Amino acid sequence: MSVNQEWTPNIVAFCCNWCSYAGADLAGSGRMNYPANVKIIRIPCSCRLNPLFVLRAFQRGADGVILCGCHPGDCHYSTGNYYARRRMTMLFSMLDYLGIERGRTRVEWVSAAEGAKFAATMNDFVKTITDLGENKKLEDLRCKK
Amino acid sequence: MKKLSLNALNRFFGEIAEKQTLIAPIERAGQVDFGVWSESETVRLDVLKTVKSAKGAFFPQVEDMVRFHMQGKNIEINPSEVMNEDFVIFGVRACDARSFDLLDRVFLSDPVDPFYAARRAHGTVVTLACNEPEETCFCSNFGIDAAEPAGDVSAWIVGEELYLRANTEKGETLIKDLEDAAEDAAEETKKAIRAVTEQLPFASLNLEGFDGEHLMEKFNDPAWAELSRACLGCGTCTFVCPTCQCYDVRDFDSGNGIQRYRCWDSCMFSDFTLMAHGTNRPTQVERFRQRFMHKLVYFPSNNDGLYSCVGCGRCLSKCPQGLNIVKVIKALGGDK
Amino acid sequence: MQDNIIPMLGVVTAIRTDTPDIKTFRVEAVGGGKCFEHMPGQCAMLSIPGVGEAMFSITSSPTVKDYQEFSIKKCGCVTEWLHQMEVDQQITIRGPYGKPFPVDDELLGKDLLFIAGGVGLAPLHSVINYVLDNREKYGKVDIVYGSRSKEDLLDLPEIESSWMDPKSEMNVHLTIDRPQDNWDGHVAFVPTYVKELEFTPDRTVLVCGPPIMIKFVLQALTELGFEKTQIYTTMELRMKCGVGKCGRCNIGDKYVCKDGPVFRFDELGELPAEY
Amino acid sequence: MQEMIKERVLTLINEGAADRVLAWETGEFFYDRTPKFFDKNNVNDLKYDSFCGANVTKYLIAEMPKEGKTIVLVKPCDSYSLNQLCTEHRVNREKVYALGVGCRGKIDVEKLRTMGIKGITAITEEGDTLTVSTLYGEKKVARKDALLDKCLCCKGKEHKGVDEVIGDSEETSVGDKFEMVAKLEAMTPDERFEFWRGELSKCIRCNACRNVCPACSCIKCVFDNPKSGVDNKAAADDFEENMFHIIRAYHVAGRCTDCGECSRVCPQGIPLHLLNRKMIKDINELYGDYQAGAEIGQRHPLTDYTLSDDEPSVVHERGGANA
Repeated sequence: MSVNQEWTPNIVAFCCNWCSYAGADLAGSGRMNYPANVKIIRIPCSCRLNPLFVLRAFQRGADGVILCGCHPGDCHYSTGNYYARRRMTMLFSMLDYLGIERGRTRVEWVSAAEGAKFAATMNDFVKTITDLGENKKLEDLRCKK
Repeated sequence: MKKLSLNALNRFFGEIAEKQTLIAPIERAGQVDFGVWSESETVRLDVLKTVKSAKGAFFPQVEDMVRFHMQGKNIEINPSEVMNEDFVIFGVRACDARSFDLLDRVFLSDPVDPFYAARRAHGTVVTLACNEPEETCFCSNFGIDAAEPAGDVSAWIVGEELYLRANTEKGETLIKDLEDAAEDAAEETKKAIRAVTEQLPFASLNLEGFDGEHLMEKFNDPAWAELSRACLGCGTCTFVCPTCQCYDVRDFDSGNGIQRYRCWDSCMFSDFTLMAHGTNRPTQVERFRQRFMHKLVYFPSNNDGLYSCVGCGRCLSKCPQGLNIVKVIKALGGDK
Repeated sequence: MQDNIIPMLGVVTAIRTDTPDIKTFRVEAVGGGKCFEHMPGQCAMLSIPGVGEAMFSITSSPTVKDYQEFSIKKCGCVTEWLHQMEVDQQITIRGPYGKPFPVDDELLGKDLLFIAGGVGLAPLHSVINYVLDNREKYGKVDIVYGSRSKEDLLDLPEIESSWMDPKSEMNVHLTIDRPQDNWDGHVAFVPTYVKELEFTPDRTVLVCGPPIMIKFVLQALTELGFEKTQIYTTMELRMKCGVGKCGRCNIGDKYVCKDGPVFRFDELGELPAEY
Repeated sequence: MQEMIKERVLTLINEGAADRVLAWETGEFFYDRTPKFFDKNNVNDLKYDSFCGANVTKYLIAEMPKEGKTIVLVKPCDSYSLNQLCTEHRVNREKVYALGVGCRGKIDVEKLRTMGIKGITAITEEGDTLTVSTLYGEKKVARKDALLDKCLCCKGKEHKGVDEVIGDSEETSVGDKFEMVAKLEAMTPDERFEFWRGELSKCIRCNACRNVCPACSCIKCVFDNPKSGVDNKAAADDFEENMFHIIRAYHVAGRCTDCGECSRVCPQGIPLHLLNRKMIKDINELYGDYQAGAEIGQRHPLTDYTLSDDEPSVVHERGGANA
């Protein structure tokens, strides 16, 4: 990903298969706008999100990573998102501790019916990342050559 | 012989750094290691042993070799450039200086390693005598004189003065503008250093039997199993060692081209010899044995009896569990 | 200057499926011709960037002028990738590495006995064809080749049409491990068959196959009166650099990539048995 | 105390209560200690003194398939690791006789070296003072200045879940163990980034931290697995240093007993325990006080949840001044 004058953020959105991915679908079919630089990766459940995935997304040029899953209590597998909640809390805390900008990572609960929330969340997240600027602290220079 | 006041050292460094990269033992985050000098860095010539050895100047931990671009069924090959700028490495100790000779025997033997050769050709080595050897030092066993280090320039700290002697043309060029000094200015210091090295706890290890002729005998010694029992299988000894030179060749897919690079590897790691059908060194006993057999038997057998150890003592102070080459020499050598 | 560790491009111009898990790949330089010259028994590093690099023995004889061939069994990451690629794929190649079989000195004029098991025929294939193309320089030639089943016999069409052709003046003894319907040849493990064939110990032997086969072949040959100095084999260990520097294939004071892969058994006897 | 331990071990072995003992032996210097298994024939070489900083419990994993029972000498801090290993079924408590040994803090020779003391030939302890003899004369050092970092803020001198305790311990903690973590938290993100960049860039990926860690007991580490996409031998980019240490800290989060071995063994002196302690501090603050290894069979906080857990955004919201 070459660096050029008009930098636009790369966003990776990990979406749980059962709620948020359907939510994204709904946003799409409802013609709700959200920026094209959000790349959605579907995962079976929010708790499938291995912290390595988040780091590798940053390595490969992501400027922000967001996890979307079912609302707590609504997990297709009953409790997956409760675990994901604790895990992401710890991961975000660690990133924060290492001095990575807060706001580059986020978790939002988006149900299948919340297309509008999905679009709004993405718009807001893209804005946050645009304000934060390019990810410099967690980049792998080899991927930018 | 030339001389320079230690107070003027930074100015001298500045002059070198104007023309070429200067590598010196500098303190960063509480550790002293060889690193690129700039005015804001703290040089620590009082610290005898950098954590890592000086080998990184010629054989860096990671070195790009080639970058590939794949397009459909086609591949484009772009070899990395070899080092093409001069640099100076300052403050190398006698042991590390010897390690360069040993590395030369590996990398400059046929076929010559282009990356290493280029670094070697562009580097000027300034060595420094060891005023206060440590209890872990045992270089004298390998015929190294801590008071008379090799290199393009040898240097001695005497009081507040640094005395430098050029040994090669490269060295001559580097210090030609310094003030002249008496040839014997460092003699007292050398004597003092030798007096200490003679008294060191490992001043005379018995290396008898470590040669190609006793290869199988040493290899089959039952002592290896017990010696290696506590080994964690980490790479600390290997990575701090000035003579360990095994490397791995790896590919990194960057998303826009594949970077092939080499990096230090350790025979202590379980995947070092791993093949599709398994490994020929399945347990830590064999891996541990390989490292020390290579240093004390295999290498000398191929290199006129030169041991692949320079007695720097880094493994003695850095092994998390107190294993080291001296222990091996004592357990398997002539004093067995 | 960087030739010895920086690879060159090769193109796979033909792929032949020999057995269920062995394919033979023909490699040429871009624009045709061989990538480099080699001698029988030498190896080359083939690589697919991003997947890995591995050492393979060159199967074709140096007397083949236009290309090099590699018979490769599917067993790991790199080989799996090679097996699924298609013709015209570019790969990277560097070599040749290692010491060849002494075809132009010690083996000259000798009566030869080749013993191979499974994909172990690959490195010997090169020597056998070299001998065939310089037939007058060598004495009697016997080839004992065995595999698990008929389907697993490598290069069977070539063996039948070329090596078994009376004009070649070579005796080929094929065997498979277990009886099967469409096989009327010999059934036995290779070491047993070698013993049954009662070779006289005036031969020079070249053997390659799985370690367990080599071990028992060696026993059989010793029983027949052969000396270790008459037997050559070729070895394989994990390799990365190919030039005796990276340390991976080091056994005793030898580096398999540089001092091998061809060893005489008396040389091997002086090395630790770490292979 | 060493003699009492040897005597007790010998009695236990002679009574048939155990077959071997896992302890320390002296190495090439008076100060270096190597973990070692002894039987009744060589138990006389067993060493226990102020230099036995190493935590030996991880060696028990490899002992498990063997016949018989192993006595393991555990300092108070090591006892937590043993319990945690048992909780994770890596060690079978039935096959272990945990012999608690008293501890008054362990001496870190590297620390003496960084004070500029060279050529150490002997150390004598008298109360709170160490007399260090060197090739270049004698030096006096306050004992607490020469202790391992892990001893300066330890979990207390109570052995948890051991079979018996020999010898007395002495409190060595001088401060709050979260002090440094809190100091880092109070920095701005850029200052923190600078701090960690400086520390982590020293990493040479020797894997000593991982291989010594009693919580890192995976048979194959993700960083050794070529199929994980993150395996490597050396950090080819700053990113990889970050990734390795973040993931390692994360993988042991909730299971790390804060034994401090990672920092003790790091040849580059990276304060790795500060990463683990941050996780511990967070767990305590967000999910209630938890000490891994305090007893066998605990459920660790990252394999647990409550319906009312905080949202992940909590870590961005608290301490807002530094956002």
